[in-house]
Amino acid sequence: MMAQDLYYLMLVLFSTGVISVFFTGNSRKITNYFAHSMALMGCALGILCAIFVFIQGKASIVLPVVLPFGSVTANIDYLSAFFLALVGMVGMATSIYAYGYTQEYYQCRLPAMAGLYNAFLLSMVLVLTVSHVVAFIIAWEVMSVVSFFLVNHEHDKKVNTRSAYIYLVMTHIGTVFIIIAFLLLAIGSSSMDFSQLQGNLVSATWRNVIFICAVIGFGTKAGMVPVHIWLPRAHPAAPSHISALMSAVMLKTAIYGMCRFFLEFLGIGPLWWGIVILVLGIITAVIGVLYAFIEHDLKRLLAYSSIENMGIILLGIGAGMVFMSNQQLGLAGVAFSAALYHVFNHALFKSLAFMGAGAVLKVTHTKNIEQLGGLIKKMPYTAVCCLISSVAIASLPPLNGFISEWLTFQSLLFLPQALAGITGKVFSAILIALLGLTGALAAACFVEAFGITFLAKPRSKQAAEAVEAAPSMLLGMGLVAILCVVSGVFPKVMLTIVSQTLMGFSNVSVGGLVSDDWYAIGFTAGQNSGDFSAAATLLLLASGLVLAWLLYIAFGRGKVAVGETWTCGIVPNSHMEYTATGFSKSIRMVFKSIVHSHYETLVNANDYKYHGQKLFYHVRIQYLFVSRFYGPLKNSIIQGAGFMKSIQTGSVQLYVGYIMVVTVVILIWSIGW
Amino acid sequence: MGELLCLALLVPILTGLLSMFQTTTFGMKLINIIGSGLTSGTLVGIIYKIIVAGAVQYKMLYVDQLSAVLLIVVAVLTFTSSLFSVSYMEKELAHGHITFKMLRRYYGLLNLFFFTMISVVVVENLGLMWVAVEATTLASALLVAFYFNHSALEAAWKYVMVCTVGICLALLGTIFLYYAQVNAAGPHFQALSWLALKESSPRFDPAIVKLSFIFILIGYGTKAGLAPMHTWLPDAHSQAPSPVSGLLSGALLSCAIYGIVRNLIIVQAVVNQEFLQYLLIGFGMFSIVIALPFVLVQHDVKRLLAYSSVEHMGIIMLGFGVGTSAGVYGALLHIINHGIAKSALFYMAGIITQKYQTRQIARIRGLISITPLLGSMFIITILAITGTPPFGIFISKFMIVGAVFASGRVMLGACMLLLLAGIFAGMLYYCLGMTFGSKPKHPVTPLTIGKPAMLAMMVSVVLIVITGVYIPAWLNEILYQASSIVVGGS
Amino acid sequence: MVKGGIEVMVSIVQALGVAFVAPLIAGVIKTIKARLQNRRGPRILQVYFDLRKLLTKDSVVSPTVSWIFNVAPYVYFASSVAAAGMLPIFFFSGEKTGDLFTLIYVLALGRFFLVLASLDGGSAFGGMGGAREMFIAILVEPALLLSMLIVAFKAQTANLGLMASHALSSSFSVTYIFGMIAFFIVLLAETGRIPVDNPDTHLELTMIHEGMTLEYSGKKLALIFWGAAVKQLIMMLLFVLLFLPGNAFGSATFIWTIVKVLLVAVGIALAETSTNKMRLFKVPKFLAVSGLLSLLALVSQ
Amino acid sequence: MNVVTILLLFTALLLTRVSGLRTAVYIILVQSFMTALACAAVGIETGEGHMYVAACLTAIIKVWLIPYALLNIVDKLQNVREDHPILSVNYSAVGACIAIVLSYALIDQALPGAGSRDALASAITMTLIGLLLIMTRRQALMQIIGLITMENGIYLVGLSVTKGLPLIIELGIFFDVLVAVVVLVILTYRLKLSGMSTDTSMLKKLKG
Repeated sequence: MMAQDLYYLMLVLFSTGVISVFFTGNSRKITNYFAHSMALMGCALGILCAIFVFIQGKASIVLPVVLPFGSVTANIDYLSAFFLALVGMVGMATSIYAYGYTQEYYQCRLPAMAGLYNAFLLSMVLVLTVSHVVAFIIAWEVMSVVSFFLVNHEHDKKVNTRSAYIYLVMTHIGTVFIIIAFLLLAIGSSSMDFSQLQGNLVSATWRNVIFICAVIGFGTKAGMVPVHIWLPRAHPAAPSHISALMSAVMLKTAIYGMCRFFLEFLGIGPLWWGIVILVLGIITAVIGVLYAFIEHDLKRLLAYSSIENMGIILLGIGAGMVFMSNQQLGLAGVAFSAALYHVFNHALFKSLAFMGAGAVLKVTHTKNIEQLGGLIKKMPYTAVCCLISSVAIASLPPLNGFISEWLTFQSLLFLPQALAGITGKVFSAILIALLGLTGALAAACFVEAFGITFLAKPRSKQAAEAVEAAPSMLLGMGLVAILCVVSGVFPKVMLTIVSQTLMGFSNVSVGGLVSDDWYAIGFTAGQNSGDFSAAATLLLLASGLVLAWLLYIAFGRGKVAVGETWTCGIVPNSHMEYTATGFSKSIRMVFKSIVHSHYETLVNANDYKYHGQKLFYHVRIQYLFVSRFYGPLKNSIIQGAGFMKSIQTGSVQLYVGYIMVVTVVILIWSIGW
Repeated sequence: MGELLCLALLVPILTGLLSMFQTTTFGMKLINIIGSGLTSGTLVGIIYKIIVAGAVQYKMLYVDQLSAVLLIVVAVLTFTSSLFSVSYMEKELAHGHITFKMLRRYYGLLNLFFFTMISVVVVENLGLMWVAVEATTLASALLVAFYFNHSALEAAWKYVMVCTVGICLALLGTIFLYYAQVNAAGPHFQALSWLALKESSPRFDPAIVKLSFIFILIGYGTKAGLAPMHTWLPDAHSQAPSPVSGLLSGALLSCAIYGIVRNLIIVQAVVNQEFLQYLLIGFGMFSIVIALPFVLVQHDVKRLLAYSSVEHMGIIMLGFGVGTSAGVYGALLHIINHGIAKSALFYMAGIITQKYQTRQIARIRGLISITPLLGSMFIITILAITGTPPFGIFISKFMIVGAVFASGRVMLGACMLLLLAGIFAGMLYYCLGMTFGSKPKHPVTPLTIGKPAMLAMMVSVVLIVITGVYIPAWLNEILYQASSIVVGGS
Repeated sequence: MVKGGIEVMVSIVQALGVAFVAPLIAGVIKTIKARLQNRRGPRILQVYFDLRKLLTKDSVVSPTVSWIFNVAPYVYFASSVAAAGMLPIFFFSGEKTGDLFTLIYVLALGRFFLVLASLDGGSAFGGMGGAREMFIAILVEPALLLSMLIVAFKAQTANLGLMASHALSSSFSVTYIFGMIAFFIVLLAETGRIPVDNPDTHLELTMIHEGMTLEYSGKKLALIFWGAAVKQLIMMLLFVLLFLPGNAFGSATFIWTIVKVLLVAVGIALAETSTNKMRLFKVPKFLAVSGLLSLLALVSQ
Repeated sequence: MNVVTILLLFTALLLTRVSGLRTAVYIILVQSFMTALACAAVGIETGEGHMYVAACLTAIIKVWLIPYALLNIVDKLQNVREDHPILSVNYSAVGACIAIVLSYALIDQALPGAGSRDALASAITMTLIGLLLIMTRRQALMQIIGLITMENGIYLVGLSVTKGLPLIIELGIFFDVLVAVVVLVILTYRLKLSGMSTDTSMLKKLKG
């Protein structure tokens, strides 16, 4: 079969990429181009492999690993192939982008970065394909560790190391729960091969335990609130193409895991599973986007927006599970395809956004949007890419973000059929309303991000001296941008792939997902149906534009004079521009309880009172979960440890006493046996 | 075969004696590298013999697959530690921390230490095993006290006192076992011969055997650093010269565990299985629990590693305590992995302390920017020791956890995993602090890492990485056989 | 000719129709309002003349702005017109295109660009207006969805056509009262009317929509005004079609629709004259009322 | 036999009361001598040759070599006494009595009918008293003495339950005991040399 060979070749290429850096160390240029070309080709092969799988059906490969757990196979079914293709797509873009971007790092441990980059891709590919518990966990942890090193790459700054540390510890704890879930399954079905794992063999209570462990474990990786705190720290710390990869693909491996568990291993569960996921999802979405909105660090903002999008994906999954447990397989299909479609979309536009942010960062060396501005004139192509990503993230038609948002809305709309009664109706109504709120907030957030970063006058010297990004970077971004537009305008294609991905699972039916005409998507599940014609919407928009244009020319083309912006007669300068802080102020005030600002102060930087004032406005947000939960937890643990340490007093007499005591205790205890 | 065994015992003694009479550092180095090479070579030969021919008895000596597992550890560590000692001690000499006379003493004692450890593994008689274990204490005591400064003496004193008390209890236990044997067997029997005990064990009086095992467990457990008898361990490990710390942690603790296991095999024939499992699991779990706070709040890098040893001994005990073949397999594999990884870590810690002239974690900064190779090896090994894939320790840890789950003790397994995660957090926190961050303010002694030392560490790291993805068939065979010896019946 | 092409054609025609009627309705509201304030007020067709005047005028553009500034008005206008095409005024239209969520997000597209343009000018007023516009939009979105869900849940579809027909077939109930009030509040907020925003003011501190368009002049300004008018009519039509449906209130003939629209215009005028503009941070509470009412309506179904 | 064991018990009890190091060493000497006698007695009982060897070994190592080493160190550290033990002499005497009770309880509970009851009991008591000394005495030397007492006790347990271990093991044990004491003596001597007191309760630098 073709797929196997491609798969092997891909692994080999990535490995060569890893090893190559040890030999091309002396010339940074060669290292850069060779390693990233390896990654590029590997990703291309990944896509090919996925395509072959979609054409020829699932492929299975035995991996050359000798461990006392039986043979380790890699089973590429449709689900794996879908995510594999995702890695391929984003990976290709970032690899091309890396050619230009990593020139920043010629003096800063480039070989390590390039090697780890390949290792990262390799581990992700393995996570998505291996079908053996131990192999999965190994790949999973390797992925975490490698990404940890990448996050920590610029360890000259202390904060990066700290972020990396928090990231690794959080994900490690998450892995503990994943291990528990897997082991419980494995014991229940007395096998460690994915094909044998079946939740039905486990008692109901244990199934619930497995479910909870899986949610916590994968949720940690997915940046689900309240175990999300690592994400906004780790993503900004990493180099931008890595951040793109992490945010676009690595988070999705968690979704992959959830799909495996909820669709395949655990089987159909009780209703409350789905509801739990729904609640977590909506909380994640709202909190994420709120924090994103009030953030000034461009990459942190994107990271928080990733949290929001994971929330939306979770909504899809949760709705699907509710429908599943209610035996409405058609609607479950719709919901899950909404989730998967959003996985795809988020991978595209978030990687695009991070690459754009990276381009900005590279030329201006600042991530603080308050110091940017006016970049649209300096770097027009980057601006276009970022605009596309912003519109897509704000899930506005006609770009791809809207399609999955629409599907999610649809699946939530039919939720009352599964959740009977007033409560169900109100619950789903609130879910939809909050999802709407999320959408609006996302729009506002990215208006702010794009507007402050790219529009108006430059707010700082480095922003004024910015230049367009390197061509390879533009190419990388451009590819993704085009994909964004295409998958928004022809949603049918992607939806077909998604539905085929879900075809493998017996608990969902995607029969109703196919719409007969090429320009529209739609679904029918039972008597429910919904459809959206991208072409028609486009036509309407186009007609509107035409009308506008006609009006414009109808009355003769008037002269266009140039006049300064109206600022009440003063010569405008960048200090008069509206800031991101100001833009989000009103929201900060309305959602005080969540985004409670630690302090807002007006500092006069001018020492001499009478020499006029030089005012600076500081805001610091108090992060709810950190200040209320994680901080106290940490302190109490440290205190407890300090207390426990008092047993090691250093007195030898006491030590001998311990032995005495333990002997006596055990002797007494042993009498009973 | 018998010759090989004798040779293995003889070579270290000779090396020791020879190095006592050396007059040049070079000769000293040469003698020891050759000697340790020979020793390891012989041990490897023995292991090979065991693989092909199975268990062998020769007069008072007896080796089977179970001993082979320990022999692997001892072989590797003998070699690496004396390789490392060569350059480490050279540096100490250069720094003027020690005199040439002390160097002689060091190598003499080191080889004696090798000898005692090997003899623990190869003797057939449980009484002699006790003697050997006690001998390891005495041989290593003077190594712990090597520098004869205040804290070294203190550590040594506690080490000897606590361990000897423990070992006395083990003797008591052994005597009770002998008593059981006397009662059970007729007039003619080999006293305390392990094989004899094994075949006649079903006829023993359970009450006495139980009593004896309690004492033996506590006694050897003291030596193995099981909480709460672990109190000597951090002091000794932190004060001994780094190669010795590596040996203590990697090999000596394992030897003590081996002593427990040998007795366990006898005991479990008559004593209530559940009782034994509770006992072992209890000690194991308690060790992990006790280790956690000391790892979370720690200021001394070598103490940090020492407490991690306590934790790992706990894991190993859990593996044996579960009692299933998978668990024992995992535990034995863990002995090997831990031995190699932890010794490597102690070597690195040794170099770090030489570089920074301090063991205070807070004063060690930016290792990776000073020596990138060492720094990366350090962080990799730390990741390995905390049970992160794709390193060997993860495999054995996972097997043990899996066995715990499989034996139906789900809560126990979950708690264990969480505790290990906590220890991971602690270790990594300090590791990152040392490895990364800005260069230290106070000057760092410019010293190059000696080639032998580098070789020693490299070998260990490579081994760790390999065992993570590839367990050779012969090793698998040995472990499988050994576990079936422990579990009983094959 | 693709399948479903007819509907698309019809909805385009309808969109253009609505677009051309919209200024008239705006004029009507102005007049009624003037009458209520005992003024004669401008002619009903005045809005058309204003637009014509603006379209013929030259425009002044700040050197600060980028192409976003120039594109925004077109997108805004186009999005409003496109949204107009999705309304189920004639029941066979809107089958393929009309979708609750699509409608809302298409309108959001226009807003997105307009706010960007407002930031593009680089003046504080623009930013302020944009920020406030977004602020209100954020609050309106859930309220709007909730109020529309009243019908959507009953009809178990998001398709406006089906929703409208379902509403038509269903008889009058208390749900409608709640729904009507809820949606009316949203309507006022969404179309930038008193008490949320004052379309006539140009006082920097109070203006929202006007603040965004401060930099605009000439043809572009005309497009924006027109787009706003279309959007307003869309909201009114939605109100009519979903909350004043046929057999509950009169019949569903085209005439009736127009009559109802005029009624809504009167309602708006009344609301504007009877209340005064509230502080910005009162708006959330105002909209919360709408949300609560919608939930009540859901419960009372 | 019983007389010997009672005497041994007496020496052990005496040890809890002494505060002079030299006296303690002499008591240990006597105690070891008694042990040797007991060993010989067992030899006479069973008529096993190697018991005599064991007895001689005990005599040589425990009665001659070890006390010799101890007395050396005692000379080295002038006028050091165990004046303020952690547990005062009276309390430790009480402790010793409790130890006796405990040991009887233990043998009745765990090893009924193993050897002669009193002998075994006194042996275990000696072990416990040895532990007690280690736990409650500050002076390094006193701890060593406690250790030896414990050693003797265990050896007596061996004697009384199994009539002695096989010779080779005995040899090993003796050797170990000797070396252990020597090592400890060296350490004590070094402590003295490096200008620190031999008060082990001062050794608290390493903690945490």
